[in-house]
Amino acid sequence: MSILYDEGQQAIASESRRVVEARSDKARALALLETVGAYDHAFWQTAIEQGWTGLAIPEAFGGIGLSLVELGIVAQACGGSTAGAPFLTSNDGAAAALLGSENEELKAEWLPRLASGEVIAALAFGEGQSPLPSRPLVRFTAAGLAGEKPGVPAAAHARIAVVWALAEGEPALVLCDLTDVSKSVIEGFDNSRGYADLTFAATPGQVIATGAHASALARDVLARMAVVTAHEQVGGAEALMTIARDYAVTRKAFGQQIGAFQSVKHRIAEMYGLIEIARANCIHAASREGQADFLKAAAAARLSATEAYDTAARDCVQIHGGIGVTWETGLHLHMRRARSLAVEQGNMFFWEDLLAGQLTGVAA
Amino acid sequence: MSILYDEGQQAIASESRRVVEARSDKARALALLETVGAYDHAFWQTAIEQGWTGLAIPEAFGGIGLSLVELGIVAQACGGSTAGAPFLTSNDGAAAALLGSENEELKAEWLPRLASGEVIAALAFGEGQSPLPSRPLVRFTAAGLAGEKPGVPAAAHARIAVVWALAEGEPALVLCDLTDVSKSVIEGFDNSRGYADLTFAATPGQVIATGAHASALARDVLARMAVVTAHEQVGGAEALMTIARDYAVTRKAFGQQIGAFQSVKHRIAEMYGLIEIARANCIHAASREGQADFLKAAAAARLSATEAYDTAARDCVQIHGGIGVTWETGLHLHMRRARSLAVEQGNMFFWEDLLAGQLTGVAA
Amino acid sequence: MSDVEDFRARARAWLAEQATTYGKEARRGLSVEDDLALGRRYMAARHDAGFAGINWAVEIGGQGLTNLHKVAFEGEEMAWGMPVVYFGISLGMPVPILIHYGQDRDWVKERVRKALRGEEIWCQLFSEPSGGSDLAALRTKAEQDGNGWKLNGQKVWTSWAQYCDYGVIVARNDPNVAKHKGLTYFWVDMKAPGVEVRPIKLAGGDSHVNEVFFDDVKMTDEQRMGAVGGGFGVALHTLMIERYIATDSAGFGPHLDLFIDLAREIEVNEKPALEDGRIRSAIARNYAMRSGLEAITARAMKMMEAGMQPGPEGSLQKLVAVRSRQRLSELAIDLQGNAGFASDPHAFVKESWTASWLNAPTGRIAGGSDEVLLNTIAEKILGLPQDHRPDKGVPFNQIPA
Amino acid sequence: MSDVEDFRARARAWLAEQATTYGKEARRGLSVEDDLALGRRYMAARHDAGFAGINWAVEIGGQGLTNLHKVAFEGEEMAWGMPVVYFGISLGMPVPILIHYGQDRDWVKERVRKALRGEEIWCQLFSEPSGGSDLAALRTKAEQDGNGWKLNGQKVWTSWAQYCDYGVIVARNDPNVAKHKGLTYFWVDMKAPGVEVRPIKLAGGDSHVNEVFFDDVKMTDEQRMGAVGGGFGVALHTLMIERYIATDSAGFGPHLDLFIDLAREIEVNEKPALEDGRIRSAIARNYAMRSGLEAITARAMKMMEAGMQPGPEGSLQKLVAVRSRQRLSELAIDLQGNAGFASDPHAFVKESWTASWLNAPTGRIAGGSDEVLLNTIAEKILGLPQDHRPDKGVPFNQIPA
Repeated sequence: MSILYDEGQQAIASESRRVVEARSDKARALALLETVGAYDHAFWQTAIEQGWTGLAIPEAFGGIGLSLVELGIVAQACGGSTAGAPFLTSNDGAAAALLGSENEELKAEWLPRLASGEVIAALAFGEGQSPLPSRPLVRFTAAGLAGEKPGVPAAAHARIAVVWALAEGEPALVLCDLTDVSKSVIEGFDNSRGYADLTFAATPGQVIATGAHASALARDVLARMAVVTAHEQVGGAEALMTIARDYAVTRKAFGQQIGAFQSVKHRIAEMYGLIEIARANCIHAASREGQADFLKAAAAARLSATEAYDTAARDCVQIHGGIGVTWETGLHLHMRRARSLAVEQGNMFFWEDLLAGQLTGVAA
Repeated sequence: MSILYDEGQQAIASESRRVVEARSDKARALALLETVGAYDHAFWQTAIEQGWTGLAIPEAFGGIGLSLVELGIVAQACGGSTAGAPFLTSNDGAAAALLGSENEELKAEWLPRLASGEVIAALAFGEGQSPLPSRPLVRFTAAGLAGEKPGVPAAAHARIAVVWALAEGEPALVLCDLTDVSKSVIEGFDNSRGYADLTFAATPGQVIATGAHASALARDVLARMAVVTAHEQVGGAEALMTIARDYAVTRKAFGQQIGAFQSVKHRIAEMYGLIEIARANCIHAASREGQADFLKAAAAARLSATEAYDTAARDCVQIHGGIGVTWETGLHLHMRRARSLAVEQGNMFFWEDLLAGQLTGVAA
Repeated sequence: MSDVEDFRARARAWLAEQATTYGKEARRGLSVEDDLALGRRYMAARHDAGFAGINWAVEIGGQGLTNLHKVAFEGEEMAWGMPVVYFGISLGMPVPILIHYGQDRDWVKERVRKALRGEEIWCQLFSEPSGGSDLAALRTKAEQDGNGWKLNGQKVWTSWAQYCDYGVIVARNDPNVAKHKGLTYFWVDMKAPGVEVRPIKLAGGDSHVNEVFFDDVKMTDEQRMGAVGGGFGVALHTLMIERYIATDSAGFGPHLDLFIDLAREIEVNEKPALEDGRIRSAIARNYAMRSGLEAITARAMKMMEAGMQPGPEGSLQKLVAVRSRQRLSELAIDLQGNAGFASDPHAFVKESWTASWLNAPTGRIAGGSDEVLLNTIAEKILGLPQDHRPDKGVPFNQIPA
Repeated sequence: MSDVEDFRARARAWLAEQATTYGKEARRGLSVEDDLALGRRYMAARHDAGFAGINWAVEIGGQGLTNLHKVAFEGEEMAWGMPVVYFGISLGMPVPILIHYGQDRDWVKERVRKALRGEEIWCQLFSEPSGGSDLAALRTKAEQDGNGWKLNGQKVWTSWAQYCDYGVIVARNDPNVAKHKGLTYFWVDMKAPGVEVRPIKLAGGDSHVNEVFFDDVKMTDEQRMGAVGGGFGVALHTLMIERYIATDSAGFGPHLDLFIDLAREIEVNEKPALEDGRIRSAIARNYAMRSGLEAITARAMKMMEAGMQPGPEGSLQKLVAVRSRQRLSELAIDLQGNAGFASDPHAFVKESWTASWLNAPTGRIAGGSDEVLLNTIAEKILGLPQDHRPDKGVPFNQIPA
């Protein structure tokens, strides 16, 4: 996969950006911040119409059969408008998990419904502070799944979940229907992400993979979602840089454009640097899907994209002064999203350690 | 001990600064960088004449009987001119170790000679990367000291050393004469610091303290030296800030003083912030000598002073542009000294962990 | 024990008695209106107890004590989480300026008493939409109108204006002179006809600042404070008047101990967070920064005690502490992993890392942005040159918008 | 395998053969003079092997290949530590400009051949003591003198001038016009009477830059390159001409692998450094930065391969990499504790953390300081306004010094 976008990919980039910008609505997004348990249905409808839900799912299963590169391009457009719900990432993650399974029946049952966006999936991997605990406390036995997964993105709205569990002492990826699972929806600072605590009790499930296969697959799926998220972060950071730049050439203070002050000017130039490094890492990572160095590339993308989005959020607000901290201006939509995306798919400590482990061979 | 300098202390500050500035010589300092195994004799003579060598040693032992506060003030003046050799710190450290001993004979023998500056002392605590290993490899037995202490500051010129060793499984502080000890003088980036590897082999020594007493004393002495060093770092940082400021109001580019560019202006203002925080921490730490919170205060002073000096060195050079990196301009004297002082008395990792341990009760 | 320490001990004892009625736990879950009502009762009690107007002259209704006594009381009070936030600006700037410049002294005395008791609240109307950090760029007009004045224009970022009885305001009386020369300072009745207050919701979800519109609001010439055209000087006086305020090395966010408590419960990659070098570094560095700021404050107190002027390094407090609070709050959220998503939007900023993080950007902008503070340090303390100022000396109505 | 990859493979094979004669190990411990002599022999060998002037036209003595071939060769060559540092500027800027503007074409061809073979070296005489980042502020005078010119003034920071045969220079021919308008570009014979070169010792102890003094140095009008008064444009052309150079995500300091190797041997508070969160973070962050820069370069190569113009993000390389190298080098020294005091003042910058650290500040200043690069990114890429420029449009001799 080339790191140079071809014409088709460039078309996806401009089209997805156009669609997301046209259908995003700041007032709707602001309202969602104060509504627990809701998400942007209009966005999800758009994603379905545009075929984004099945973008990276093979045509045989009703998808479009493109790659992580194209999914990343769409995620970047979504990130630019703090659009959407986490489902684009989690549905693709669930599909990737299923595609890694040897259970053809399971694939046939769920992949087409994920591709069509008819079903929303959550990935319930993390426990405590770990996004992928080496020995999960959630158990899978003949009696079903038992235990708790806290703060699962998308879970509030998901029909199914892919659960990281321990089955007879071995790790396992288990697919389950959430219809009868107890969900405690979380009130937080970015409510449209659909975070919920899931409590399993004799919840029926079907095995996607077990043992070493499950471990490798879970890590790959997590890395894949991290790459999608990193694209979303780059999109957000880039939008903030553009907003900051436009404000800096418009707003005047002390008789001149504030962009002429080096504290503003250099800060935006530094943002540009962080964004371009993150963007390059993202494209590189997406192009390494399935290769031996995919984890390293994903971690590099994740680390640099988080730094870029966090810095852009802090600095773009600061450059705006008072107007930057009002509810209506809405820069806090990005600030909040920067934080939620920094934590979803594992915080920086996790990715630093994973990458350092890959580079040094020494575990944390 | 008050954190507000009284009149006497203010007089020491202005007088020590005046003397150090008058007797410092940049050409001499630059020449010392390229001479292995030499130090600034003129400075040491000044320190003796001014009574700085016995500043914090009790009058009963031939000193002046002042405190760590006054010693810190003099160290700050020395730091401002990258003056001197490490002996001011190490001689006081050796005296502090001896004062903590119950061996009155040892005190009577060495303290007056340290106070007069007649004898130069080194403190050989560190091994490997640890400035104070929990179980040192250097042994002290009936046959004397055996083993190696690498990169000991002042050791190239020292007559005696206070050695952190293991004696019959217990930690011990041992004083030894270096006359017959094998010294390997180190060539490095700041040669006037007198770094040498010491190799002990059946070296006779006298016990200063053993067991828990030795452990507590060694840690206190190290913290004390860290506070003296922190003052020296603040003096260096402050000198760099003044140099940067003076350059920024003199030098013009694009038709204006470069200090009018916010990249320069804000950078110097940030230096000021780091320096004032470090200075306040230093004075506070010096005033807490002998108190329960001395270690915490020393660590805070050490961390903030290192950050201030390092930042000032980087940024002062950068503000100067090309002229800042020439040998003759000599800003690299501060840059090198910032690095040597950052490592002497233990690197940042050591002090971060020590402070975190004090604050949380959890060891690293 | 010094007089100040004695006073501090009395203050602490009194505060401890009041805590159950007015303190943090009593306030938890109250609406802003109920909290304000509680605050007014607390202010009355504080006045009755002799802890109001501590460093103000006895003649005007103060206690006639020193700045040091005031700072000591505020330092103690801060620990209890009393509902004083509504009165901070009122007593901090407008009322002291009124004391200094107010023309009708009896009227002034009455206002002071009511302000100290929390019965009346004053706001400060300086910022304008087009102004930003540039105070002298304001456009609100005060025109001569018979013997008095007529006020038209818009102010913004006015804290607590929706609850205020009076305000102090700077307005432009002459657009034909250089921008900082054509300004005049007044007090204004916030209930007068033509005054309209519209709350602004901030990023954290609260609305304690406002837009204030003035539409032909009448003022008598008695409402003028200082000379016609002397408003910029009075405004600078306002900004200088309360240099001796209690500082907070936590940047008005949670104490470092709360971070340590949090980290104690958390794992980083399946090991205790407190054993991780990154967390240890964050704790140690944060402590070093805070202890430095606290030592600066302690030294300033000693200097005041000795009758000396504290050094300019006090101006670092907000700049350093709030910026650092923003990073530490982010870190605290991140550390928690998925458990950090949950947050109560109405939590106290000093207790909740999420509330602290959401409001930190406001802290970095309000009351002097980071950049303005850096410029001030650079110019006023270090003598570095002013930024390029193309507006300097140009008549206000000839500066391109 | 593409044409470029084929070329790269041939280059690698050739370089491997030369390594024992010219590479890092062969150079260890050589004096600068001996190393330069070795470098001249290497350049001759490189020319003979057909790897010189790779992207230059065949007519002028080049290989007629693409920028991509050139960057591929340089990327391969960098790994071997060949003694090419003396010729980098010579072939990078002055000689290409000579090719473009030189009047006597036969003479130019001879110079090109000798420069490619390392027989002659060219320097670039731009900076002046009073100039700093401000190229157009230069004061060196070129006065009409009969049919030719007379040069007086001083240049500084001229790399390798002490070994140079020729230089290109910008001088002021007219002080009565705006400062960037009165400049003219020449080549100058560095051995001519009146030229004096004085090496400047730098902070790291080396002296590869110089002051160069011109005292009534005669030049013919044939030495002029470009129009009279057109020197600023030619100078900008010089700075643009070699956009396609091999980059180094290590900032011309040691590779990250060397840091990992070092950390593997080290303890932090008596535990393996590689298990410490702070070290892991430093490694991971550094890798992420480097891999990003490398991906930017790889994409630029692909774009060149596709006949497209690479994006402006290539301008980040030096800014980001050198700044980061400075911090990592400090960290590597600190990590070693007392063992880090020892260092060889003549060690290779790409091998020694101390040498890397001592020379990093030069890297952050030479060839565009961090601040100039940030301004360029802000203005040229992002369209942000230029800084205030009081000198703009003012005749040079009326700008206050």
